[in-house]
Amino acid sequence: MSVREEFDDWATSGRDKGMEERHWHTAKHALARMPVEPGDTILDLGCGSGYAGRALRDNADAGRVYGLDGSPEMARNATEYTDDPQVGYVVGDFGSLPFADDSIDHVWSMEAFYYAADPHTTLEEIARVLRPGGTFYCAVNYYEENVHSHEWQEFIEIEMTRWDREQYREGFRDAGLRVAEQDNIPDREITIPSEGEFPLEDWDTRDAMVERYREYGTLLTVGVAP
Amino acid sequence: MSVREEFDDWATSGRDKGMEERHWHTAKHALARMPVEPGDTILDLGCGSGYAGRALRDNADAGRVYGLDGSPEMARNATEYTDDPQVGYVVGDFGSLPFADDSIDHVWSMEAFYYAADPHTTLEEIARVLRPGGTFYCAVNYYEENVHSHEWQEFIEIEMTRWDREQYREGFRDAGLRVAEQDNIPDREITIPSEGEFPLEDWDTRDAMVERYREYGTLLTVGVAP
Amino acid sequence: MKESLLEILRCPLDKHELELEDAEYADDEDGDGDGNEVVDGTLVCAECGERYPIEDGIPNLLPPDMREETPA
Amino acid sequence: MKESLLEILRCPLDKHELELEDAEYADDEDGDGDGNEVVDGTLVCAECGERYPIEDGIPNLLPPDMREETPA
Ligand SMILES: Nc1ncnc2c1ncn2[C@@H]1O[C@H](CSCC[C@H](N)C(=O)O)[C@@H](O)[C@H]1O
Ligand SMILES: Nc1ncnc2c1ncn2[C@@H]1O[C@H](CSCC[C@H](N)C(=O)O)[C@@H](O)[C@H]1O
Repeated sequence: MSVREEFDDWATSGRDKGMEERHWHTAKHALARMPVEPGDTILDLGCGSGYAGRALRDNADAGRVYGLDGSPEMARNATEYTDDPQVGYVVGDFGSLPFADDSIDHVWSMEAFYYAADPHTTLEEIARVLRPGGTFYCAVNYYEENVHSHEWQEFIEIEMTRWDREQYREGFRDAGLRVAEQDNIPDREITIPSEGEFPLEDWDTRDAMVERYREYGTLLTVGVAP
Repeated sequence: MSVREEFDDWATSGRDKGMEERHWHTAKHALARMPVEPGDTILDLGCGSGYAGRALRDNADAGRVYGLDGSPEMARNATEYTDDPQVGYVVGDFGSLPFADDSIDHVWSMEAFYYAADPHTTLEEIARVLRPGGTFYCAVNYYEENVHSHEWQEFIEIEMTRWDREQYREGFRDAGLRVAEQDNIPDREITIPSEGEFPLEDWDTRDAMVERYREYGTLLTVGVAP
Repeated sequence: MKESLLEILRCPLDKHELELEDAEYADDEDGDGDGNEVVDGTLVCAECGERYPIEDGIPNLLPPDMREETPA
Repeated sequence: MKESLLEILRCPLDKHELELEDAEYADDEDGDGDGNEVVDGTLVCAECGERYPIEDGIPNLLPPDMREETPA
């Protein structure tokens, strides 16, 4: 199945909004760390509903914000959620970004990078479009150390890249990005039921759920273009 | 009064340990974000008791860790707190770092940078000693937005630099460092008494204390050498 | 899409500039000084000639082999 | 200080290399392959000749005008 087929379906069934709500718990902390200067141009890779770009416009004084997504339906939804003339959406693929060299100040990507058919190519493309000193904020919940995420691959037909923390740093460096930070951002907002309510449909034990959200949370890797 | 006179006194009266305990609440979160690779060389500017370097040796597989402090008594104490042969201390001043160009992988500094007689010179020195791609993790509790810290200057005879968030980013950039991140790290561990116990000696209202610790916390600015 | 997006948009195949053809603009210009809103048209690579559609105001810059017709 | 520190230590005034003079070493070498522990001695700038003391094993690289005698 293609990215388009898979995620057009997610978009038309409203999963873009569901992801926005859940991902916001950790994404907002990562977004708050971005050194956005007034007027900076931001690119959101795999933007889904586009909440990250909207937040950077509203709270960080970003200039233009572009969301790229491989699913036309995702981009269409995202367009409907805003009438900010400084926000724009583009349908495109992580494998060959349709942007000029050095044209972007900051690239953001949440829960999307690992769908790239070739993550190394995508990192090189990101390094190419970033201006010198620009940052790449890469946030993922699906990664090696987060054992609770491993089964996700079973539910999706696109092959996912499951790197560990070190592979992320290595991959960034191989593409010429300097690694500035790596962090696990806990999700402190998701409701974790009391012991007596387990097992739940998705969680056998409360400990596992606590580990998944409060400990592993979202893995953030920050790279800087040289 | 000189840095040496002021802080030798702090060291001999045990304030190095008190700072370690309080600063650890937020410093550990910043330290955990540092992209330290096995064998990396770390420099801790204004190391005090040296806890940051010891933590990076114990938890992050750092290679050599050097602490620089302008107070010989601080350095002497720090030396006594470890027998790790890969940890060393140096007495020196932020104004002219006694290290070779490109010799350090990561510079760390907690609650010390603002004592530099000329912060711009110090940033240039940091950019000089960092190898290309090396990071500077600068953590401060004394800064413009943290209004509760402003009075600290009254209790210390060394002139302190009170930059705001933007001035930190600007200062970094002026010295040639790329700004990768800026964040407020809340102190979630300090005990804040219940409403009824206020006013305290140091805090008129509970709200003020909550704002100081849970909201403003520690300002972290991360720079990357080009 | 805003016409200003063309400044940084490039052909995904060869990263050359794109030219806007057959543009249709939205009726109500918002007067924000940021150029006009293009609702329909085609982006053409100045180098390789590859053509990319603008659908409902959203440019589709997928590489041609990944671009499919909108399912019925 | 470990002798290996000399690899990256420089004169604060002109950033030139330092030479170790009158070194006294700790009795018990820890055999960690990282050179010897210098407990006393002087670091001398190969360029400007400025001298920096090693006190209790800790090199004092303060610029000379900031270096004071230990208060009584
Ligand atoms: N190869 C690819 N190229 C472009 N977009 C892709 C892609 N693979 C997946 N995507 C997009 O990436 C998104 C992942 S879902 C995450 C959406 C959003 N960032 C959020 O945090 O909620 C989907 O919208 C999907 O269409
Ligand atoms: N100009 C200067 N040069 C070198 N060290 C300095 C300095 N000004 C202040 N310091 C040192 O900076 C330290 C500040 S106190 C903070 C100590 C430690 N980083 C901690 O987090 O607890 C003191 O040890 C003081 O001696």
